[in-house]
Amino acid sequence: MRVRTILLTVAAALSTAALACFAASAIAAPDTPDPVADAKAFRKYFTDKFPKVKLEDFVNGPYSMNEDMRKQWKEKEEFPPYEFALDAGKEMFSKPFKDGKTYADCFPNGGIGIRQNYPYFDEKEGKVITLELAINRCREANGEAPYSYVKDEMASLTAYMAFTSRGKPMDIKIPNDPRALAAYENGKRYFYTRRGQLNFSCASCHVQSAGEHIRAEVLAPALGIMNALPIYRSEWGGMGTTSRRLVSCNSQTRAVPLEPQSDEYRDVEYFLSYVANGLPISGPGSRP
Amino acid sequence: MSMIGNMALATALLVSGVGSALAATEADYKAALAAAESAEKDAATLRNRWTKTESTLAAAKKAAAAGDFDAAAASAREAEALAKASILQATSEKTHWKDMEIR
Amino acid sequence: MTIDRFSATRRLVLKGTSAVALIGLGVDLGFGSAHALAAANDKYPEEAFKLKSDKDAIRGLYGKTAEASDKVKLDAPEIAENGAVVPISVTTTLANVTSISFFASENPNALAASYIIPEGTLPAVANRLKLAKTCNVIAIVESGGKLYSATKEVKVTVGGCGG
Amino acid sequence: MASTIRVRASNSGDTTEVQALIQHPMDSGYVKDAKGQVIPPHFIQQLTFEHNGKAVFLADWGPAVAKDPYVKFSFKGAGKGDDLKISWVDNKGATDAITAKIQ
Repeated sequence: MRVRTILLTVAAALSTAALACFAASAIAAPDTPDPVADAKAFRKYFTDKFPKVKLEDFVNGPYSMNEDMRKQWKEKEEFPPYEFALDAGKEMFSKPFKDGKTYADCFPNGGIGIRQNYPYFDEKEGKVITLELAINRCREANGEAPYSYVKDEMASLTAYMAFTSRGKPMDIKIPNDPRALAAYENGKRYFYTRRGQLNFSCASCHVQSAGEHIRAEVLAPALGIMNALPIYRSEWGGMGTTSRRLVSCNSQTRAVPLEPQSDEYRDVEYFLSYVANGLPISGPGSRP
Repeated sequence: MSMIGNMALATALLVSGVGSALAATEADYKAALAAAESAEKDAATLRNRWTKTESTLAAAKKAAAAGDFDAAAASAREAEALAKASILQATSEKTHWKDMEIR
Repeated sequence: MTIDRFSATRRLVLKGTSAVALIGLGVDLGFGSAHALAAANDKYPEEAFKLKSDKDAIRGLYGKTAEASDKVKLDAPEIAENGAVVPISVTTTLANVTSISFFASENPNALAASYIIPEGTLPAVANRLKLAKTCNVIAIVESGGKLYSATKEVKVTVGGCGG
Repeated sequence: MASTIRVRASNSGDTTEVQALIQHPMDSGYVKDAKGQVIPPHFIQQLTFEHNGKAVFLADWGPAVAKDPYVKFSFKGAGKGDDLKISWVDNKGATDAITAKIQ
């Protein structure tokens, strides 16, 4: 029993000391979130840090940061391995449900060229709705079983829908609704919160160390990081959804992942997409 | 600034490694496991569990099943320390997330 | 049965095909027999693929050794973004080339791929290989019955920051 | 069933550039699945390209060729509208073939 008490007192003493010294230095940040100012500052951080990278190129992640990686990417883009997932997605998209309807009936503009508007804040439900969630809601509304958020079917479908929006600027709206602002802030908090035994936040890698190597991989900048999703990863040998990417990032920092499409994941996608407004959709992307 | 946060966590983990001298009995193991699982439950409510805690808990149960209560109790204690560290991380990050925020 | 072609070209080209669309007829001619009409030694080099080291595999495949030549241009990345898909290609100015092969020194079996270049086919190949770990990638070109090689080290490591 | 072979063959002057992408797992036999079982080797061994009944390119592949394999080469002596027959056979004896038009 003695061990535990020593442990607790030492840890507690250290953290109170730490807290004390922070209190002095923390500037009284304004409490009401200001997404417009955040987005401007977010973009400025990356354009200042990487002046040679063209704004719209940030969406190409590691390939906007490293020439050797970019060359390998360009060679694969000649005839990308995600062709098969794209074709499968297109076929699935037009295959009617048992009740005769198709995805086109669920989505504005028949689901074509609309990926840049996702995720959006649903004022009736008071929650963020991502493209993956909307697809499963459409399936359930038409008597079909929902797809897994981390498996091939969802990846192929979202790949096809992303492909129909390629080049269109990300266009995420935050309606004048305190719950929308709260969701945005919740996403921002998740993005900067350290987690897992490695004690990393998303920002530790994608803001502080963007462009640097972590083993063989080059870390993608956070600006526009959602624009390329879903991604075909050589690591996975297949197309992976946004949910799968977030879950695998969590486990890499040794944090236990949450349920796919949990509020935190939906909100962080909302935050990251909003601050990338104006940057082009480049999904489906291919990555290491 | 984040260095101090890291040190707090590192100490929490280091100290947890110290094993107790006497051979642990099944009762010791059960008590240690209960404490660890309760701490991990708190970490879960903060939605901030660590995979390392989960694997250490599993190792504790595996050792216990094999009858090695010494190792089982030690793993359970380590799991509890890890769970507490993850709780500490979650509570400290409630304010510290702003440290790295781009403004 | 036409296959609706999806041509994903340069990253940000707007929708619509700019590369050459192609209508595959997808006709299967019941192609049963071995490639009777293919070029000379078209038999699958089973043994060579089983040999371990690149030296043995080169000798096993061609029965001779190669000399390095700057006329063999091997293009491979410094650091492979992922060992599972490494774009590697070779071109050469050597004359009457009959075969091109790729070897990876640290793979379980060095011989990765071998190509027969019949008369009238240009001596250049691009492909995507798997590399187990950091290794020497060796391209071999058989020209006029002699073997010429180019070698480049490609660094390969596990991705991610640690699960 | 849609073909596993995607081909782009474009001709300019006397040279035809051919790119092929094939849907195939190319399992090497060195990888384990989630349950720890070794996935048996399953890879394309020979890929043949023929024009007017004559082989213009023949690939002998081992397990070190990447999944959904890709190859690019060029050859002389064909014109726009000619047929290009592509066929592969893997170590399990499975095959697929397609005849494509050179653009």
